[in-house]
Formats: sequence, C-alpha cells, structure tokens
Amino acid sequence: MAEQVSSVAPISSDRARKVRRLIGRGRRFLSLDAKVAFGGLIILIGLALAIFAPLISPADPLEQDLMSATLPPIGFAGADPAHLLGTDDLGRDVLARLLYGGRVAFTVAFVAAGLAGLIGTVLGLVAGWYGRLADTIVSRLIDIWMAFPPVLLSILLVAVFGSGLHSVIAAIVIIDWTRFARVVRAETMAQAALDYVTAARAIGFPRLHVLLNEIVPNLWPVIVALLSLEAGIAVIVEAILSFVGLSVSSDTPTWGGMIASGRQILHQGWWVLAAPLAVLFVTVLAFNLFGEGMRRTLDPVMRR
Amino acid sequence: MIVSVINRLVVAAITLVGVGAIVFVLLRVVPGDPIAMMISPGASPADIAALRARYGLDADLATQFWMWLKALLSGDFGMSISLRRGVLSLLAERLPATLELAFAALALAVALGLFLAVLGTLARRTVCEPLIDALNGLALAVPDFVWALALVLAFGVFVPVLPLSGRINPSIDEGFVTHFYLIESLLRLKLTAFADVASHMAMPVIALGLPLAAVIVRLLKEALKEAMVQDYVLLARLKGMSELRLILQEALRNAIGPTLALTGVQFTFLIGGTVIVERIFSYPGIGNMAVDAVINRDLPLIQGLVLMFGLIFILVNLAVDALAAFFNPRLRHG
Amino acid sequence: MSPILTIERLSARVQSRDQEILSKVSLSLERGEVMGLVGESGAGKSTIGKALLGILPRDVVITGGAIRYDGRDLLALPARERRQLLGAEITLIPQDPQTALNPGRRIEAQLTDGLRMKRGLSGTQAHDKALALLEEVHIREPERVLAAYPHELSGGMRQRVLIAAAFALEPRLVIADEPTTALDVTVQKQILRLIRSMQEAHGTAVVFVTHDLGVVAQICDSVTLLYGGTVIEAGPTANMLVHPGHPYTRALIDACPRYDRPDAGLHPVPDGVISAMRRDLSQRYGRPV
Amino acid sequence: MSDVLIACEGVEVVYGTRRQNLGLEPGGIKVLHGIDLEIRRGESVGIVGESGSGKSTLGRAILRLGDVAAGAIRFAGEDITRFSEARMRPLRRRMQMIFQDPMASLNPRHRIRRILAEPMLFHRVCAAGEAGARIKRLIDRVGLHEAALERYPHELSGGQRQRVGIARAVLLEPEFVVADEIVSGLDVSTQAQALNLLKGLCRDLGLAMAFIGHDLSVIRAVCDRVYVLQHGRVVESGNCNQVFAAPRADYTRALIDAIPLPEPDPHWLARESLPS
Repeated sequence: MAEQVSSVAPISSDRARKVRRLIGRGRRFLSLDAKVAFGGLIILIGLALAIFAPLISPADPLEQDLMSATLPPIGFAGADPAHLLGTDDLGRDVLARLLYGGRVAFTVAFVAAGLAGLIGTVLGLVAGWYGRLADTIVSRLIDIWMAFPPVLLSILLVAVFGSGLHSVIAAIVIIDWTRFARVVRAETMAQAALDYVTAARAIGFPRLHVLLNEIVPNLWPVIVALLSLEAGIAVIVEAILSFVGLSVSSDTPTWGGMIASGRQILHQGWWVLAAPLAVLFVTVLAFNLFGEGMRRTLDPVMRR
Repeated sequence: MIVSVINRLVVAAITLVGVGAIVFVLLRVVPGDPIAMMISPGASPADIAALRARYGLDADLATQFWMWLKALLSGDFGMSISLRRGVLSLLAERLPATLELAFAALALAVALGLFLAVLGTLARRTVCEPLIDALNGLALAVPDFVWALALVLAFGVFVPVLPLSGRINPSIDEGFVTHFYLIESLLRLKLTAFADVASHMAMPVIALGLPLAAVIVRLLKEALKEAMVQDYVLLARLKGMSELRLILQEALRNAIGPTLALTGVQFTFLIGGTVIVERIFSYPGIGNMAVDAVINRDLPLIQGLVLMFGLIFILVNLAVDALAAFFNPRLRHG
Repeated sequence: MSPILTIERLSARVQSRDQEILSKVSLSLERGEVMGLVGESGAGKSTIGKALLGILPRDVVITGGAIRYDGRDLLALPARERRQLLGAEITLIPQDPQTALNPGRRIEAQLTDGLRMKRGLSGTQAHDKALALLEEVHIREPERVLAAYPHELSGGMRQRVLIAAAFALEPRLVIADEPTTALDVTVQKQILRLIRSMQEAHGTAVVFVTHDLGVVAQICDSVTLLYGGTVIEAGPTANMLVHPGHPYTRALIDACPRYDRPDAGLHPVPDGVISAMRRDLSQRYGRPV
Repeated sequence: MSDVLIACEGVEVVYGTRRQNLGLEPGGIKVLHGIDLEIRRGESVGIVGESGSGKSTLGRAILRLGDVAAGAIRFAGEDITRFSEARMRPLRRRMQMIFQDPMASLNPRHRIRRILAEPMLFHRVCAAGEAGARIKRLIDRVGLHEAALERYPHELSGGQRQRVGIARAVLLEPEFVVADEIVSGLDVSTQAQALNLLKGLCRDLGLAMAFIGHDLSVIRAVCDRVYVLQHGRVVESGNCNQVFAAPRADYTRALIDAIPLPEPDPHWLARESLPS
C-alpha cells in the first residue's frame, strides 16, 4: 500500500492542479462511449435539420399539387427528382413534411421530457427522502396512475384540453412524471441506506443539504438516462396522438399525421408511411442509445 | 401473510376508486357536449333537456359521481351514448378479443424471452452474445406502435401474406357462442376459422409481444448471469452438470422471481399498448372501442372502459405477486 | 507412500493485465495431511485453490508447471477424465455458506446431486446416504434439514451441510477455501473441529486456504506461506510458526493481535522487510513483485 | 464536571416500529434490551459481540443516528435521548463516527478534499483559509499523500479509504468517536497500521472511543475497558486486563476460547468451550 501512495505523483502548485483537472475533464469528455457518441450525433443532426427546416427544405410542406400526387421516392419508376422522398396523396413533398414535422417532434421531446423529469424527480426525491405522509401520497398517486393505460389517458387528456402543442405536452407531462418519480424515489431510498448518508448525518448537515449535496449528485446518471428515454417516449406519444387525429392542428405537418395518412393510402403510396416511420424509428433508437450510454458515462465508479 | 393479502386488497380498492374518481371528474370538464353529438339537427331544446336528464347529466358533479358509484356497485355501468347499448354488454362483447390478443402476446413474449435469455446465457462471452444484446436492445427501444406499423409495411405491403385489419374474415360464419374466437374455434376444431383468426392476430400479437420479450430477455439474462457466478453454481459445476442443466436447474429458478415481478408491470404496459395497436389493425377490442369512445365523448363508455383497464391492471399485479411468492421459497414460508 | 498432491513450478498469468500472478509455485501434500495455504490478499492462495479445482476465471491462464494428483498431471489429463476426478475425488468446501447453497432448492436435492450423478444412486439410496452424512456432521433432526430450504438454516448449519456435501463422495482431497471467514468465532471453532474430525475419520487430505495464521496454527499439519504469487516459506506448522525462517513470516506472526498480549496487533510488517523481500523476489522471478 | 462523557442507561432499541401496511402489521423486534454503559473522557472502550448481538445498533444509538425506544443517553451530562436534529447539530461536531465499509461511507461523487473540508467549514472548526493547512497536516499524519486529496474514493485502495474515514472524523476535533468494525476487512499488516494510527490519535487528541468489533484480540490491542454483548444485553464488562485474565461470564470465556492464536496448541481444537 505504501507503494501505491508513492505512485501518486506529487503536484507542485495549485495552478498545476487546476490545469491537470481541466485536462482530466477534457479527456473524460472525449472518451465518451460509443453509444453516447452515436446516439448524441443522431439527435444533434435531427435537431439541426428541424431548426433549419425553413432554410433547407426543398419545398413548402403545405403546398398541395394534385398533379404530382403520390409520386414515389427517387429510384423508383415514375419518380420526380424534385421530390427526393416522393409526395403524398395531396402532392405534398414528403421530405419537407418530415423536416417540418421534426420541429413538433423535438419541441415535444425536449419540453415534455424536461417538465415531466422536473416534476417527477422532485416528487420522487421528497417521497424517497422525507418519507412518511409524503411517501404515502406519492406512492398512492403512482399506483393510481399506473392503473391507467397511458395511451388511453393521453388521448383522453388531449380530448379534454383540446388539441394543440401545449395540450400534447401537458398530457405527456401529466402521464409520465410517474416514470421519474418511481425510479427516483426507489433510488433515493437505496442511496439513503448507504453509509455515506449516515456519515453526512453524523456530521450534522441539515436534511435538505444532505439530499441536495450528497444524494442528488449520485442520482444524475439515472435521471439523465431517464430524461433521454422520456424524450424518445414523448416523440412516440406525439406521433400516436397525431395518428389518432388529436395532436396539433391538421395543417401543421407531424410525423404521426404523416403516418396516419400513409396508413390510409398504404397500397398507393407506401413511402408516405415508410418515411416518417423510419425517422421515428431512428429517433427513438438514438434517444435510447444516448440515455443508456450516459448512465455509464456519468457514473464515476462504472466509468473506470 | 393474511395481513399482507388484506393490505394488498385494500390498496387495490383505493387505487380503483381513485381511478374512477379521476376519470369521472376529468370527463365532466370536457368541453365537448356528448348530447350535441347524438341529436339530430332539428331537435328542440326540450328534447335535449330530456336527453340530458335521461343520462343523468343535469345533476351536479358530486351527485352524478354518487349515482354512478351506486349504480356501479349494483352492476349497472350505464348506457353508451354513441352506441346506445349497455356498457356492460359492450364490454362483455369486446373484452374477450382484447384478452385473447394480450395473452397471446404474453405467451409469445414469455416463450421467446425465455428461449433467448437461456440461449444468450449459454452463449455468453462468445461472438453471439453481443449480437443477441444488440438485437434485443433494438426490440427494447422501439415501442409497439412502431413495430405494428413496420409489420403493416412488411407483411401488408411488401410481402402481403397477412390480413391488415379486423379479427376474422366476415365470410366465415361459425356461429360462435362465446366471444373468444381463437379459443372456441380451436376447441371446436374449426381449423379454417382458427387459422383465419390466428392470421388476423399475428401482426398485433408480434407488435405487442416483441418489446415485452425484449424486456424479459434483458432482465432474465441479467439475473441468470448473476446467478451463474454464485458459489452454488460453481459447486454444481464441480459435480459435473452440463452448462444447460446448470442454467435450467440451478440458476433459472432463482432468476425467475425478480424477473417475474418486473414482467408483470410490463404486461400491464402491454395491455395499455393494445389501445393503439388495436387501432392500427382495426381490431375490435376494448382498446379500439376506447379511442372511438373518447372521440365521440361517450362518457359512460369511457368510464366503464377505464375502470375495466384499471381492474385488469390490479388483477395482473395480484397474480404476479402470487406467482412471485410461489417461485420464492423465502416468501412461500412466510 | 507417494504424496497425494504435488504442485511443480506452477505459473499463471492474467491475460488482460498481462501480469504474472503465480510464479513457479511448488508444494506437496501427503495423504491425510492438512496443509494451510496462507497469505494476505493478492498472495495467490485462492488462485492455487481454483487451479486445483479447474475453476480459474477465463482471464487467468496457466503458463507452466504441473499439478500432480495421485501421480497424474491434472493439467494434461483429458477433459473427460478430469471431470470424473473433480467433484468426486477432489471436492470443495466454499467460503460463504450464504451463496454456496442454491436458495431455490431443498437441501436434499443439493446434497444428493453428486451421489445420483456420479455414483448412480437411486433416490432412496441417496436419501439414506444423505441422512447418514448429516448425522455424521452432527446435525440434529436430519430429516427436517433435508426437507428444508437454505434460508431456514443458520450459517453454521449451512456450512455443516456443505461439509457433508464435500465429503459425500469419499474424496481423497478437499480444498477448503476460507471456510470459516464468514462465520462468528464460536461457530468457526465448531466448524474447524468438524473439518478436522471428518478429515481424520476419512483419511482425507485437505488444502486449507486462509488468511488467518491462528486458524492455521490450530488445524494444519503444514503451512505454505505465499506472497505476491510466490512461495515464501513452507514447512511443518509447529516448526514454522514457532521458529520462522523468513523475516516476513516472523513479521506476519508479530502483526497478529492476540488477546493474551495487549501490545500484539500493533506491529505492522516493517516496510524494510517488505521491500527487501520484494527486491529478492523480483530478482529471482524476473518480474516486479 | 464529571469525567463521564457518555452514559447509557437502560437503552432499548426496537426495529420496524414504523407503522407499515396501513398499520395492520404488528412490527417491532427488540434488538437492545436495556444497555447500561459508560465511557469516560479519553478512554477507549471496546464493544464486542457476535453477529446479531446489537453492537452496531448500540454504536449508532449512542450517536443518535437511530431511534431509541427507551432509556436515556447522556453526553457530557446532558440527556440527548430526545434531542431534535437541530439541537443535536452543535453536538455532532463533538461526537463522530468511523464506518466499517469505507467505500460506502465516502460519497462516490466527491473528491477527498471536499469530503474532508466540507464538515470543517460547516461546523466552522477554523477559518476557511486555514482549512487547507489543517487538512494537509492531518492527511500527512494518517499516512496519505497530498495527491490523494484530488482523487475520488474509488481511486484509492481499501486501506487508504479507511484512513480518509478516520481523518474525516478527527478533523472536527471531536471528544468522542465510534469506530464500527473498522478493521474487519483488512489484512493483518494493514490492520496493525490502522490500529496503531487510531490508538495514537486517541492518545494525542485525548479522544474517547467506542471501538466496536467482533474480535477480542483486536479489542485487546486498542481498548482499556470492554463490554461484551450477547443478544442485545451486556453479559460482562470491565477492565481489559481483568476480563481477559479471568472472564466471569461463560459467554466471554467461550468467546475467548474460540479465538485461535497463531501458536500451535494441540489441545485447542478439542477444548469444549460453549455448553451449546
């Protein structure tokens, strides 16, 4: 053991220490694992495409042209080079609609996941750390929430709130805070049973200090992973609601809305379904990969 | 033991009442008027008021809830506004379709999950393992909604071998006595009808079962891997047991308990998933009916459906607890 | 008579870390002898135990030497013959009775596996033999214990069951891998006594892996002391613990706390002893130790 | 002022009293049945027992880290049994704990420097500017290199982590520490280092210590007096010299007889100790 101590190189000054710490941080940032890198890259690309949709879109997503309706994508007989991914039954450009649909999808993903995460995490922390009545209430609420089929509840909520982006986000937040609350509550309890928390109590730190400074830092990997998963789920829920015809107004292009119309004209233009479905598939997968990778990357012990 | 059973039941009852109360209140604040959707354009205000009174929509919220609860306890779920039939008989007619779908998906998921988890454990530290893990991660990440539509494209358009919608070909009339078409046709050996029902169910079942199978594979494989490094497996290996026998006889029984509990939760998600999957395949179950009910603002039907889903959820959880106790000798003996 | 076990210049390395963890370890064990394999963590004592049983982690490979059991080199033996020996003639008493019994199977099933699989006993024969075994390890109400699940038994009882299982097939060599580390001292003494009496009654040789020099002193006929994957000193227990030949052995004995001497247990092994030994070993084995 | 620092009178601890399952389930297992115990200033007292004796529970109860069902705990003459968390806070600095598992007792997300500095700053043990120097001095005293301060707990070895745990407790300059099985996972030579360090610190700082352990030999090395616990009761207590030379309780005798000394004794194994 004495040898291990001496193998730790002595550091001369505070400045050298700071530099070293910065280098360490940079290296840690670069040594992202493959899942984080791959998932994150796809999310970033998707986000950029959505943000810059007005600049890069090949066409107006709403412009109908019944003369060039249900044109197949490039590479199939009868394709029009102006429509890379073909057109739908009203002659609207599929690629343009995908790009604009991404705006709704990513807005919903980030806002809904963030809010659900915030509410669920706070409630989970309170239930898991302060226990007693707070825990009883939150646990019962979670039980009741879990007894609703989430898709049915979201449809119901949007029906109540009226359609629109805000309703969709509100519905997702109201339904999915439980995902965070459940996990965070359990994880908080598990951490609270560890001796580093007892040590903090033995020092005399106030309860809130122990929660925020000792426990919460150890929950980050889980919370970040959940946030990423939730973003993927939100995209799906938005698509489901659009599919049922309850999401945002029908003249805003959404992936779910495209899927719904694609389902109608399955045999005339399969690409109208296939294109948004593929995008949905890749997006959800990316959020999953990113979340799973982040859980590992952020964990100081697992990262070794 | 008895105490914990009573405790469970009390919590279940609270949950169910909570579900009922929430949906009830939620529905009363819906802006859409259910009566407006069922009347003919020329109805007089008196007619509308009469209709309101008939469906009990003229009383205040608390009275309505109380009346509804009282009626529920006597087995009266009310009348569907849009379909103009008793909610209970509608449920009785549609529920079997959904149950057949859900349990077929469960069976598929358990069979596939068990098989792949054992295979993955056998193949651990070989090139096959990351392959199984990657495919499994894919199945896990992508939800039933996307799988369903992907299947529609694959087997409805590109290789059109499976029917895209419905439960049975209308030209087949076997005069079913029950609404469990799959089971009944099998029991009565009407094989053509059975094959037709099965082919209609194939895609929704795969779409629903695939994510659950992936969950089972991941959990069970993890639990098996953990069990396989325990000393008792080491001792059994020293006794000369084959790898497969070690997994099946020594590890599986200890791995299945923890997996089961989480599989139960996931099964309730699967049942929730029937709502959208039935919609996609126009499958006449309670899920599809629920979407229609919401769109039509059919309050009594929505209430009945939500309560039904809640009840299924609670029953599944109780069943899972019982099964988990059965698989864990520690719990079995108190 | 020839020794039941000889290990000749056994070397092993961890592939992933490219590090040698055993260097030319040699030892020999007479029939019916109990040998203590002692050392601090990282000394390589359990690696040797695992090598004897053929249960090394995949990452660890044997790079040289031989393990001769009854004249046959275990490492060169065809896999099938090796499997015949292991678990029948060479068995294991594991460290942790909590994890060494399958929580989901009754004691009877676990105790009779070997009897049925390796000896081909019928169900009733195996049952009778299991009863006799439990009586031999001083378990009262053996019928009840056979029908029990592991969680219904105390730690000491479980360890007795595991000892019964280890001796079930009349082995000639038992590897006891820290079998009392997880137990309370009063239970430890009973278990040590049991292992010794079983060993004497059956004439079994035992390799007793432990970090506790006290246990070694009371139960072992001979000792092999390891450090950094090498043998430091070996010899009869009485001789070596009373007149240690190596400074490290001496220092280790002095570091042990003892209830009969208030100042014992406060003397760490001097850094000088360790560094001198390391220098010496590095030279001898051509690697950093 | 009397020189008794800690006094326990009839302390009882019951587990599982929290009303669970809607209050339907009767809970509560008594783990301590009326413990009387005294620790004087500067004195090292061993609390020894086998698993299930309640020794760790007692250690936590003394520090008010677990609820006490009955009896009284006095710290420096003051009855702290029913003190609120806020009233305990100023006392916390004066009574500290060293944990069994150093990995679990150090927050994996904090660097060692933060783990050591935060408690000092919280209790205002010294001016913020002086904390660094104090930490440096102590880290040296416990035999760690300064570079270890920039590490995370998982980057240290088990023995090093245990030194951090000792340093954290001692930095608050307490009058009393509870050391809970702190050497049970260590090799003998590392154990000897830790015991040496602890004994030296107690002597130099005039610390009183409750040393909880299962190994009477270790207790013998560091303690002046000893309490022997069995099933939540004190079966024997007294000066170490006297208890080890002539144990009065059968259980103490059995515990002592069960310890194998590193010195061959042909009769040890056969000697019957506990009439079980």
